[in-house]
Amino acid sequence: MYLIIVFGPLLGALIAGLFGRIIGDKLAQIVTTGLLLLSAILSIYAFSQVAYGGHERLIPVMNWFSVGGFHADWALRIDTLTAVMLVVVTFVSGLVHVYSWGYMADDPHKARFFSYLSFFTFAMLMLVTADNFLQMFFGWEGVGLASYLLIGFWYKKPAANAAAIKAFVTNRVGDFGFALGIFTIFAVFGSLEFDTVFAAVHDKTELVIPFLWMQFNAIELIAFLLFIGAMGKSAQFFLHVWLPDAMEGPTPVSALIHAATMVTAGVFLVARAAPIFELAPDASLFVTIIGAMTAFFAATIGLVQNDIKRVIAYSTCSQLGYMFMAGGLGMYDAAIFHLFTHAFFKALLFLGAGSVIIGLHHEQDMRKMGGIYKRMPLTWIVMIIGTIALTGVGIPGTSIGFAGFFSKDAIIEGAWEAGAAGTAFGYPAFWVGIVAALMTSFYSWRVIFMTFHGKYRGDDHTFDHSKESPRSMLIPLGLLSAGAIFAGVLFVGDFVGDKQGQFWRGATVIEGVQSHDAPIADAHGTADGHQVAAASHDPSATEMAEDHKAVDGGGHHVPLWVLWSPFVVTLLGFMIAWFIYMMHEGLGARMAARSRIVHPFLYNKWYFDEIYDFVLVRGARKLGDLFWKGGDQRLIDGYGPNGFAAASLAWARQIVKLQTGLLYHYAFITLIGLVGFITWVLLSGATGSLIGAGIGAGIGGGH
Amino acid sequence: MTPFMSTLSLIAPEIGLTLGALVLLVGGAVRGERAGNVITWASVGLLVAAAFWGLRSAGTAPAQAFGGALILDQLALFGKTAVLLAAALVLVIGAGFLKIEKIVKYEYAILTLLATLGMMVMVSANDLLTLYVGLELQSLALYVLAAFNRSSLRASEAGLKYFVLGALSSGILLYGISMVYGFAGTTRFEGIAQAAHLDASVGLVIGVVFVLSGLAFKISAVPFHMWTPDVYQGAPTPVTAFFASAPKFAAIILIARLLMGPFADMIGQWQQVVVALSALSMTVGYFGALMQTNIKRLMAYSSIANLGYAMIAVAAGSQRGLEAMLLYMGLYLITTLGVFACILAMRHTEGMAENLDDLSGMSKTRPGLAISLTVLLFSVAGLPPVAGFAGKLYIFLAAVEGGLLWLAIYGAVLSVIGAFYYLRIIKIMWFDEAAPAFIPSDLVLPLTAGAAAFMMLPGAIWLLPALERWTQAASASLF
Amino acid sequence: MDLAVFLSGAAFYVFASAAIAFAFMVVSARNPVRSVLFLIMTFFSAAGLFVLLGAEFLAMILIMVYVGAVAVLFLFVVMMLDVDFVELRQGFLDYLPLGGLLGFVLAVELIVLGASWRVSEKAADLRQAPMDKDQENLRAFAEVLYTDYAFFLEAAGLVLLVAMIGAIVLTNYHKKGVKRQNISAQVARKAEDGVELVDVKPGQGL
Amino acid sequence: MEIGLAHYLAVAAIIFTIGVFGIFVNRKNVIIMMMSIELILLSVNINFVAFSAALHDLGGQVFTLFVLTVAAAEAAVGLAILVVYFRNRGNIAVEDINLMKG
Amino acid sequence: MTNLPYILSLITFLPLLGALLLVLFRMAARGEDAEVIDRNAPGVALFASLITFALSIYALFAFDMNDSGFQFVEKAEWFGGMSYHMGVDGISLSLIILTTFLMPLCFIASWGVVKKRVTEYMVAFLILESLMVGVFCSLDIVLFYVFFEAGLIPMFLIIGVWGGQNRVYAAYKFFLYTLLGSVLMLIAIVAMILTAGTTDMTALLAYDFPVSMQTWLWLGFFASFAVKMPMWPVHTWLPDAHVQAPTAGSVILAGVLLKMGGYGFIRFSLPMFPDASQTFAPLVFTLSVIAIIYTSLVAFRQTDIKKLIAYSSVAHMGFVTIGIFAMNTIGVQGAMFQMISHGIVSGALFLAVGVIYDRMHTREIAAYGGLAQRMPVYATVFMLFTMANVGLPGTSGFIGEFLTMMGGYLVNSWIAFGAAFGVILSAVYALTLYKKVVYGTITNPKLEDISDMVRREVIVFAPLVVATIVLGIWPSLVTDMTGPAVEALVENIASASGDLGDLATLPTEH
Repeated sequence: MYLIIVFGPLLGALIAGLFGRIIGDKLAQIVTTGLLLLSAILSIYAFSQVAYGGHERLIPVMNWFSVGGFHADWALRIDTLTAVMLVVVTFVSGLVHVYSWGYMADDPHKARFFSYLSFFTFAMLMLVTADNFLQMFFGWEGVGLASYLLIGFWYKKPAANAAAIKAFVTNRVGDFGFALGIFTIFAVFGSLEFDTVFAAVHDKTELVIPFLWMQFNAIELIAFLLFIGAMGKSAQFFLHVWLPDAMEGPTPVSALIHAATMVTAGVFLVARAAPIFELAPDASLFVTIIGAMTAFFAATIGLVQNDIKRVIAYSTCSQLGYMFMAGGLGMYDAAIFHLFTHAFFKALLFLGAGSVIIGLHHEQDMRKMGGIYKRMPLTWIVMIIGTIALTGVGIPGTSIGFAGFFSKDAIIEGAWEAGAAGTAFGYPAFWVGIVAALMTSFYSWRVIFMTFHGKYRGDDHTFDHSKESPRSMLIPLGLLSAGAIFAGVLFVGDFVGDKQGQFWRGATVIEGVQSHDAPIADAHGTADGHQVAAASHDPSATEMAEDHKAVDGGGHHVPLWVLWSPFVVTLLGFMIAWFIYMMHEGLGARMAARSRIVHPFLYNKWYFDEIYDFVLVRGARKLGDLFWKGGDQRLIDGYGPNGFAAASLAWARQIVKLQTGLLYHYAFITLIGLVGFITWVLLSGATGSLIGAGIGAGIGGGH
Repeated sequence: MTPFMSTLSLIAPEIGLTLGALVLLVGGAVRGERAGNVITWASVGLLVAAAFWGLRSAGTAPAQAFGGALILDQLALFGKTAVLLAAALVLVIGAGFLKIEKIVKYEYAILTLLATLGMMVMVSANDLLTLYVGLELQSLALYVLAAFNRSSLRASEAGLKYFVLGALSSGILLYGISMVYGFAGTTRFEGIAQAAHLDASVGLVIGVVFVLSGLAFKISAVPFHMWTPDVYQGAPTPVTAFFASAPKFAAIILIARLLMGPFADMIGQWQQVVVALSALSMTVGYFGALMQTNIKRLMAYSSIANLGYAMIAVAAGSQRGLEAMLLYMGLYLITTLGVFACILAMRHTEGMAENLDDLSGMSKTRPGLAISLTVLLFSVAGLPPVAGFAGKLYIFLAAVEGGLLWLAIYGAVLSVIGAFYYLRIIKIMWFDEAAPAFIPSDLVLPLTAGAAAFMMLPGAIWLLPALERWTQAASASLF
Repeated sequence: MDLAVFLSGAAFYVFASAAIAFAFMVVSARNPVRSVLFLIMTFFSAAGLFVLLGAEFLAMILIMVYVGAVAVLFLFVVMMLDVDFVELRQGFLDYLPLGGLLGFVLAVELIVLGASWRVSEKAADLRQAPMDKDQENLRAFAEVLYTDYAFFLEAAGLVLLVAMIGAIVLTNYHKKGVKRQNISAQVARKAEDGVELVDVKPGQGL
Repeated sequence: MEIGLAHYLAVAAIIFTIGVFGIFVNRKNVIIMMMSIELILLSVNINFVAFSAALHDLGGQVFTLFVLTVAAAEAAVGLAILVVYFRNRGNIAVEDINLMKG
Repeated sequence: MTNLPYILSLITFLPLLGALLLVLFRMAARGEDAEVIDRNAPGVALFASLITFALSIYALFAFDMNDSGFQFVEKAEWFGGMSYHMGVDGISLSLIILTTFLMPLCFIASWGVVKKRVTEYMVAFLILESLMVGVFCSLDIVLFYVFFEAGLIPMFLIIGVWGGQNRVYAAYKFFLYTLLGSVLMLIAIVAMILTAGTTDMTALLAYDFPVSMQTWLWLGFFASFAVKMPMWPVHTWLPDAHVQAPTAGSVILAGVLLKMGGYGFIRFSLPMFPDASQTFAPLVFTLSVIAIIYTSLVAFRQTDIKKLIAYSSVAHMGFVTIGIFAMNTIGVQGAMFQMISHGIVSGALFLAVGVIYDRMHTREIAAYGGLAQRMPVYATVFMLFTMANVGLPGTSGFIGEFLTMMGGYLVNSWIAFGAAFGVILSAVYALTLYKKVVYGTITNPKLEDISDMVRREVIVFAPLVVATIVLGIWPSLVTDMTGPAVEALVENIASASGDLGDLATLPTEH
């Protein structure tokens, strides 16, 4: 079953990719979509099996590496964390496949598109099912490739190509850290398997190893390096620059990859490696800070963007910041929960935006939209749902609310609690969360108002022809809306609530719950990969989880104002947006025009692109030119072969000059030689050979 | 057999050659120039016959003739055979040239015979007087041969230069001999060896340096090489081929015999001189060749460099060194003759093609010749898998064993520069657009070149072990 | 001081200084004819030195071969070639200092070297042709030349042969266009060869 | 003062030097170069004879005899070459003999 | 062990035999016949190379994977104490198979494309194949040198005769650069022969050279192998040679000839001079890291497709040297793998360039763009190899890079740190190239009617594609073969040098 889940999409990708032109677009679409939906259904079944039935499994596929002491297998590790991700990935991906039938209806390269989508899904599944860091790295880079291919899907657009490369390269920067992290793990633990490594973490907490010019605590170092990888993939501060540009790709791609799944891989990594992060307080602090900064920073930029997809992209960035904030503070469960809910409503938002874009004939600029809710009411409704879910509307203290309400509030409240418990950066994280929530609310509603309300600002022709999207697009929207509404309320208990002990079963670290020391499979090599007896888990884990349920879940132990503040700022954000974009239509534009510093600063994304372009891109170009023209051509060739050749020729010219053709010169040189030799021999006397120092003498002597 | 007769039998090849030369001389005088061709082929026959007669005594114990004036050991035998065969080959490949240039004269073959005789005396010299007489016999014949094309200004200029500098070098050589005689009391090699062993006086040392300088002229070692490029270029091409092959071989054997025989105990004194000669030769030879456009002149520099290489082995002063030198020179002889066969085959209707540019695109117009020349040039450059590499390897082995590591490295680095100009010829033949084709040449020329090339490449599998056995035996005669 | 010693000493200095002086004149004379004459004088002086050393035979040979043959040959060629007497050209002086220095160094080294000579005890045994004090020089030569040195004599003969061939082949020109008498051809000539009967057809000519 | 071997050797050395000197400072014509060579050979002969006398060994004198013989032959060949050159060129000025160089 | 005697000699000399036949036929032919021979020469060459490949596969099956020693040994005395001594272990066998695998592809790729002096072209390649295989088979150090050096000659002619505009300069540079390195190695070989008194490599491997001497010998060998690899800063011959060489020449140059340097390090420098290798390892690491970063940046700025790939080759070879001198199993195995993988991938990339060069006759990046529209199959293939070049997991390129960096990391984290920059930069230049050539819109009107890959080209690429992916997910195919030999090698070094320094603190064996 798991093999079908994982390799079904690969099969689809191969069929569509290799034979797409033979079997035709239609069939390629059917095959890929069908296989993916199958995979999604199986995933949901698997989820129920694993998360509620305790059927964790380890399925070896084949040996990958076996070099010296270094082993890595292709294997599928199925635990709750994986199962959650399986559902998210296959569900969203399946819906995106369906959605794409409509969205990509006019595209001439449909087979290729579906092939890429399926391939992406496969890579993502490999990532989440990995049982070792290396396989994870495979999936990690595989999704990077898929992202590259899909961003650059419309290869004729220079911007798309540039964005694709930017995405890939920025990810590579993250992978740089990830790879170094893997090396360090291997150097420290001698293995890359999760079980082996996590089991040994406790023994290595004191280990100090050299890295570059310094000595580091091994665990801290590993956590830090892994997180760099996560930063790249999840577009965190400094490495976020690729994500907004990635919106050059088709919108379904944005929904699938750049909102729901791939970008969350970093969060998944942190949750997966929780046993390591647990024991690395400094690295965790770093995670928290970066997460908080991203949450804030991306939100500020989101406030002023005009491209509908970019706003959502920055929103994604910001939400990922939340997740890392949670991870850094040790709330891996909350992070994954937010990941889970976020997947639904963010995919919904993107697909909704895609619907708008298609409806308006590929118009993405919100300044040229407005008042189209009449034309596309269904889209309008799902966007509203998505927005509400994103902003986390719900009634504090009750179990009534949209998906985002549960997960985001869990993080914000958790941050407060962490602060209260003395965790470093707990309180600041809380405040950042609150501010970001305010901004989230503002920009989310801004999108709704600018797009669907007010006067239409584009050309009339487009407006007249705009219409509701086809059914293939609306069905996925509907399903996602359901997810956005109910995902929170249904699963809050399992993820962060009182049932979380049985739910996670040690798949990630839960505050105070110690169950990660039990390996998922005792004997790693067992080929059939029997399910692991639940008995292998520490029975006390569940009990302890019971004790702590209140800490994470319901939020009963925090002051009331903390409980209510997210709700308040969300409302505030809505009101401001209403004020600016509904009551005083055009005010926003006027404010933007008047602002000299703040708006350009934000609009230009804090000038990150410009700085990077100046420092890195141009720097690389300059350096490349310097090395090439200055280093290779002038220095190495100039003084090396060419210089040697020139010197030889000059020298040869001198020597040939001696050959004047004149007899008396010849005789003169002969005489010089003769006198020279005699004088030399007389002066050196009988001292013997002057030449012959060096090892030659030793060699000669040996015989 | 009386003792005198047995002595004579030892030098039977020489005697045969002398008598043959005299008979042919008389025949030529009677028949005039019409006899030129016949006499050439008769001389070839004589030379080959002498070589094979000599070969019969391969493996025999060394013997001395004329009270020790001559020594007949394996080294001498090796030298004689090589010199005789080289001379014969030179006559064969040169015949066509002389005919076309209209300088067919029976004296040419006879002078070649007598020069070869001189070289045979040189390689078996066991007395400084033998050395001198043999050397002069050879030199005088070569002076004449250089100027043989007497209607050519270049040839006579070459002869004049060769003569003046050659005479100067014999003067230096003689001065050295007189010193050695004065300080050792004898000119016989055994006696000198004894004297050098007992009492290596400074007079002997200077004597050796003088003698070495005089002989260095013959192998065109720098700084006594100045005649070489001009004479190679000016002399008729077959004569140049002769200069480049047999005399070099005889002279370097003579040097080796002298230095490793009577003066073996004075290696500390002469080694530095030989090292200097070698290093200078390689420098001038390899760099000088870079600027050449005339292929004969280029071969002159190439031979300077090659002899410089051979001198590395001499400088080692060991049996391995001698063996390496002999192997190297043996291979050098074959390649050089092959290359000159190619050069002789390069002819346009208006005359010899001596410029490198004339070779352009030869791989298209004359593929067989081009392949042969390519193989031969790679051999001279000492590149594997061509046999020339074995020579280089042996030289390095001898040098490193003899403690001459830096000289070996120097030689190795310079050989890269050397490779450049051999490559330049190859480039012209293979990469450039085709120039007008040469007129068809004597069949014997491409055949010779092809045979030489064959011996260098696939034939090396058999040639090298055979040559090694022979050089091993030859080198054993001095140690 | 013994008179004989004094006389031989004096004679040495006379001949030696003469030889050196004439030798110098050979290379420095402007007129090649004069050079040849100075060369002859140098040989004469050297012959005197030979006599002083007891090599009377060689002294005679030197005069006969060199003065009688070689020098005359030179003279002949000088006259025959009838070359212009070229003045010393510029550039001569450029080389003089360095050349002079080298020459000086060479001479000094050789003289010092000569002074270092001593009769080695061991050398006595190595001599190939020890001289009998009482024997005449000429007789002594005669005794060894055709016995011990027979091989060299033959070889020297070949050297002379080569020289002869060389000189002839290089300088003996058969001028084209000059008619030579061919006796055998003349004798072998028959009447039939001299007359050819041609049947001339009318109107065609030959 | 006794006249010893060293004196003769000194004379020979000086004549040798003059001979060598004569070759490379001479630019008038080739004949003088050839004469210089004769001087060199003469100096060698003086050496041989002097050593011969000092060693009481006839070997040196015999050597001298052969040197004389060969020198004569050499002179003949040399002059023949010179004549050939003169016929081709019309003069024997040393500075003009540089058709080939480089 | 094997039923077929003299298998190595057969593999080595079979191509030579083919070459000989071609030469003889060609020289005997006149006029019409010559054309016939020219037409059929590629077929003959392909046939010969295919048989050779089949033989090498046969050898692979007959090969005992668990034996770390030399197998299929042949020995015959020659002269001067040298012998014709052949034998392979896993390290050499893998490279032999790489060689014989690439060769038929080269012939197919050249079929009909090379129009000038076809027979000579095929002959040159066949001779080259013999020599390359010989290098990997030789167990006599002189024999090795003969093969090693002789390879220069056919390559010189290939570049010079069939090369591009500036071929003469490139050919000279290639030849003389490498020759200079090699002659220094020759001197070192000579010193070794004299010291150990044998030319037999098995005996030399067992011989303990004095430490002081090792230094010099190591440097001598380094001079040759570093140029051959090529390592920074003696790499500048490579871009020129690659750019000017004909397509198949570039393939062989990148695919096999560069590997001789790495092979030399593994076969000679490491086991014969372990102490010196330890001493100089930091130097090698430094040069390698510089090479990776430096040449990647230079590659980024190239305007010529082949030059870009050539520079990327230099960078990738930097990983190989890192792996080798890490001197642990992971590193050396990684280096071996990287060599094999790079042979396939860079060979494929050069073939890919050849495909468009044959159509457009320019290698300027600027002349292309938008190929994806006209050549979808080509775009796919090129993408795959670009990704393999970038080192994407799942392709063979990843395995080598990862293992070598891991090996380097275990020695010193700086190495992996520096090398990892190369991983980033490789993405930059490779994707930029891909973007400029394949993506975008067609701007050059000549590209409008460019055709996609024809069947012949598909046949060329298919095995390469399969090899790249299969090795990426199943690297054991190679690592099992090289494993025993590498393990033995690493153990020997460890025991020879006694102390592994930093390595001791880190677990390398689990």
